Amino acid sequence: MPLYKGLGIGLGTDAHTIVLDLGEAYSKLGFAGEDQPRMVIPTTIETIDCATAIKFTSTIFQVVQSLTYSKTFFDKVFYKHLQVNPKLQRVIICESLLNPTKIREAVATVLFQHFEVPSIFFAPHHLLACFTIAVNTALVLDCSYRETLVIPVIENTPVLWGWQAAPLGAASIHHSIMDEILDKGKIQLEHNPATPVTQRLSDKVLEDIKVKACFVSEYERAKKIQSAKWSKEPIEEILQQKEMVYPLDGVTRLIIPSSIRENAAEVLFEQDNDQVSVATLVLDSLLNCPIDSRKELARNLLVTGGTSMLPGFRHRLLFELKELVQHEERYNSKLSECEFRVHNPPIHANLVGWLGASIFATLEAFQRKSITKEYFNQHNGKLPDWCATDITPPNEAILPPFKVKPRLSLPSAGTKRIKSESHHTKSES
Amino acid sequence: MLSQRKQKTNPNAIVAADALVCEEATLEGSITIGANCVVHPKAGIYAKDGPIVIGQGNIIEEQTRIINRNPPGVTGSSPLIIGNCNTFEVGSEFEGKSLGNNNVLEAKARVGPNTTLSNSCVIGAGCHVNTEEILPENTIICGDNYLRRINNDKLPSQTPQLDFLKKILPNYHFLVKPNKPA
Amino acid sequence: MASLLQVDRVQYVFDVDTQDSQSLSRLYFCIYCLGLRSSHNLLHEDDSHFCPQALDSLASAEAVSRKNKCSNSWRCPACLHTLSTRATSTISPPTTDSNKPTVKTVYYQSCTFCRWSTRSVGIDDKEVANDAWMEKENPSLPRINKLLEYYKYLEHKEKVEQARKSPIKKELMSVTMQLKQKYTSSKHSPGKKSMFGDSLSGALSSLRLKDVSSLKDVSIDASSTLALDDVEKLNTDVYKPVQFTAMTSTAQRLDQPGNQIIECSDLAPRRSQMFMKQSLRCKICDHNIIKPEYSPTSIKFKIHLIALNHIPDIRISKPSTLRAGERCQFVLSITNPTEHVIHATFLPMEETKHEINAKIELPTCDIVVGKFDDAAEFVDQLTSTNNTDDASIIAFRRGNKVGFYVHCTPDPALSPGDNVWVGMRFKHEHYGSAPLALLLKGGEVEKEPEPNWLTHSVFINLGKIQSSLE
Amino acid sequence: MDLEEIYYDGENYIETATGNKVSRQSVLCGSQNIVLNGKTIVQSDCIIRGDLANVRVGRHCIIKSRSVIRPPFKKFSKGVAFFPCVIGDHVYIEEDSIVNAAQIGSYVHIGKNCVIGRRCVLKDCCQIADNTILPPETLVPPFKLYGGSPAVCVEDLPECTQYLMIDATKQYYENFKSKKTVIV
Repeated sequence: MPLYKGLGIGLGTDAHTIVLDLGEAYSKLGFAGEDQPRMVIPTTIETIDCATAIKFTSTIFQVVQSLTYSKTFFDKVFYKHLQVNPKLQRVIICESLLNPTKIREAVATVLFQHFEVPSIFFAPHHLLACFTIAVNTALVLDCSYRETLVIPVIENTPVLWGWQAAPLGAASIHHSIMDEILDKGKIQLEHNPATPVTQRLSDKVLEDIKVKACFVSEYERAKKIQSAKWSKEPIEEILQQKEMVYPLDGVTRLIIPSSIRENAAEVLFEQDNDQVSVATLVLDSLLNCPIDSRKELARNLLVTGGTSMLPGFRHRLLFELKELVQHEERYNSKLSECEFRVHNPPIHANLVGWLGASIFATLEAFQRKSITKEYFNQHNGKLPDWCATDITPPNEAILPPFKVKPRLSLPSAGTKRIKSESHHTKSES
Repeated sequence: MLSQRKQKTNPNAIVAADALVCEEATLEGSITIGANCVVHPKAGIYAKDGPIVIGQGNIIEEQTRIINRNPPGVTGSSPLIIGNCNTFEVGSEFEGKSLGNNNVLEAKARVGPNTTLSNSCVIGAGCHVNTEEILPENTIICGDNYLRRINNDKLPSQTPQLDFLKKILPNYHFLVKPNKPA
Repeated sequence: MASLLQVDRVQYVFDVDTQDSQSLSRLYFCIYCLGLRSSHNLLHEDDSHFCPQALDSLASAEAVSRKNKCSNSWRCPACLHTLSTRATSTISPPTTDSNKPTVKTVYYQSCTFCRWSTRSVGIDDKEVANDAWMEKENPSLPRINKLLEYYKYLEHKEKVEQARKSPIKKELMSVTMQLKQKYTSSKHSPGKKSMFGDSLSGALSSLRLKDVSSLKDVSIDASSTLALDDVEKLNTDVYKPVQFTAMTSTAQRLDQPGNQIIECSDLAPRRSQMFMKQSLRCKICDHNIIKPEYSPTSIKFKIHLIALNHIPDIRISKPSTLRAGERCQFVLSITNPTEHVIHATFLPMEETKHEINAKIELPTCDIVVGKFDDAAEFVDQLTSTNNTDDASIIAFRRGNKVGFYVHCTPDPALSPGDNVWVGMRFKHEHYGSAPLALLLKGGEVEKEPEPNWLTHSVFINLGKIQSSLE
Repeated sequence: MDLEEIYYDGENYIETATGNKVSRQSVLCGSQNIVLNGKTIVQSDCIIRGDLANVRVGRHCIIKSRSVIRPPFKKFSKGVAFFPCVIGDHVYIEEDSIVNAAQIGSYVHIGKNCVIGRRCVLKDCCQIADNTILPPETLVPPFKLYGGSPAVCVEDLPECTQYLMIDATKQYYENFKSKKTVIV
């Protein structure tokens, strides 16, 4: 065994490349070439008193003393969960294309300087997702914790000018559950009469109610719910139960209306003031794409992200797309010929990005294109990015070289970048 | 140890003939203990505002507190009735309305006055339950998050433990004399 | 223990640049480069793995091949605690061979915490206790394996095509690539036992340049797409009342990422995760600082370079009431763990990033601290007072421990409840590292070791400011 | 920080020849089956169930108020049997904890209000955080801190745990003084 092990490392095989997908809510950890992550853990760090958990990536990342927190987090990832010696492991990190460079550089700094990993590869989620379905053109929708992001991938290249994003995700569903509980729910402590809920519930409780009870209604039904919401007229009951009793702990119980079950996810599909829903994101993204690829993209819809795992999500999405194209003028003229079909990836939607990274990391292209520690140090802790023109990426590009040359140096990159940042500030507020 | 011998036997306690009640247990108020029960030393049964009737084959371990007490503002003397073959583990506390059969209160579990346990329920170690409800049969509540499960298995029988305890405890403890014909 | 003695209140700086500090109990001392080390600035190495329930140890290579999972310990899918194997005997009905019913011992897994069991979800009892249960497999495993194969093939094909175009590179590239191909691909075929042999023969055979035509063609059907009518509509069951106890939580779902079971009745056990034992290595001199040895009584354990065995331990011996702006007296103690008498000199703190909010007056003279004596444990230590001590400095002496007075004045600006931090440095001679280092290398011990002088920066949390009313 | 001195009422404690200090308010059932190996402190309202099976407690242990040490039982096809409970040296058990363990190693610290389930095995140099529920038959490896319900490994303990535990338990014993001796 030791002989084999030594030989393996000596030859630089990808034997145990670490595959990380650091989500806003959950992080998926595992190894390249495996069919599922070893662990899916909340992206939090627990303090010694094991009481509080601190959110760590993405938007909040810049605010916190990111280095200390991410050290603690990666300590847990490498030593507790994956049980590896990071000095010997290549790392691939699946990330959103809109991930701010600062976050990426902070992660790279911790991994290179503190854990001394030999190389890192940052790969865009939407491109990786295509590896799981073996197509090279797809319209990828990622419905994650904080936002929904649609990016078309044409011939293995993410088409950045086609991106569409909106702050619709698990957080917005939790929010709407909370609103309805504040509005109609009651809380009962011991034998006291049930009283209206005044305090916000923890995200953990809201998530639990969501996964155990909520679903996405069918289109026709949803239209009734949405109109009833404005007219305040009651609609016919479809649920066989008026209210649900959810025990919060041993002494308090939550009494919540069952309507929450169908109402909660509507926030993703009802168009807000800007007329944006998960479905319009898909269509708007298509409109931004070259005309000759629209039909193919529409036929290759790939839905990823944990939030899309709600029962009925994909059915509703397709129905919405069909209806919008038929009835909304802005889409009707340009997309009427598109037929929408959705892919069935080989793994649960929340793991699609991870699996794509796991497949990609077994390829040799991954090793060639990875950023090495030396490269990172030479460039003073900067990473190649489509807007960092002063750095040449290792081996000219960071995307896999299948058939088509990657087109990363986009002419309009600068403006896109600004737009994406302004979007982020908008979604936070 | 002799100092604890001076405790007077409670005249209101009715102990069935083959129940085994250690004298170092505290019995306060009107209490009936059914056949084949074992009450360990330093267990406490307090019938403050009404009688406590304990069925057959229950195990009541040390530091357990079984209390019949009226909540503030309530008067009356309704009895607390405990069924058969329940186990009260070390340091558990039961102040509930009633208890069916085959329930287990694990160590340091607490059931408050608002909760009724049906049958074959388990309140996990350290859990404090006091919701206004009747727990359905086979409910299990345990852990930091008050995980609730419905158990499909039958809970193991306590009879072998009872037999063992009844054999061994008389060798070490003074017992309350049974005062009820079998 | 750490919390009993509140050792965290005295922090030693282990990194001069960042001023990072930790309790001495958490630190190590590198006897080769004479510096304090913490797990934050040491190199972690994977030494071995062990099962937390059975405590059997596995070499790391083997653990890797088993995906860090214990062989015989399973985890409850409901509460994620470890399952226990239960034996029970059943009477099987008489078979045709014999008329008597036979008594068999069968095993099942049961959770001692939430009482979940393999029986409760209809998993059959097993006739052997070990290796009888199976983890639920990812239902898409064949499809994913096919994908992996497909992309390998694609890359391979592209490589060969490229090599054709550039004939000079051709041979070299192909050889190295094929080597890699062999090693990596062997991982994906779980049937192969002797990986080493396979890889070697594979490497040899691949020295010949393969032709494109010899490539095994791997084709894959792109994933099936679903039109609106194909996508599953909501099952009408969703309109039934919700049973919160029958649905799994997110934690239960994510515990088995490949399956993500939705209803509790489908839960199945998963193998427990092993723990890793690490060894720590000094990044500067590359020496091993600590080797994991999980029996504190073993000899090997004792030569661990725990800082507490080499560096004098400073503690608060007698606290005092702290009030903002008021001078108060403390007793600190210093314990000498070495077998040499040491002289400790206290120095004021230099500029530091660490928050310091009180002035401290330290003893101006050296403090002599007696040596550690194994036998002293059995002698009454209380009587060993040294007459030459200045009673205004030395509070007490007990063997290798000396208590001394310090005075401190918290900043007047502090309010009740604020933590009071003081900083100081102290210098002491350090013997013994050289002989120990020699001994570890197998050399001879010199007679008179030369002392090295070490200086440490220490931060002490003296406690909280009391309200003036108390 | 060094431990402070604790003064107890001399009348309330019995000191044995080997230096054990046992509160008169504690209940030692079946005392003939209980062995305290010396310099062990058993405080008020503790219950040690020697009547169920043998209990052996090592040297320099501290069992604080209201804690219960109870040998665990196991079911067999023919009835049940209670197993001895063996506790090592320098073990510190805080208030209100229930110990049903089969075996506790040396240098172990059990926090307040814990439940150590039936037939648990706690190896040397481990710690159980306050309010922990350790389910029956759990094994706690050395140098781990377990906490929560059900208990999981929260963090690693320092390698010097042994020294700290010896120091703490010895200090506690030395500082646990009778009021009478102080006056004299």
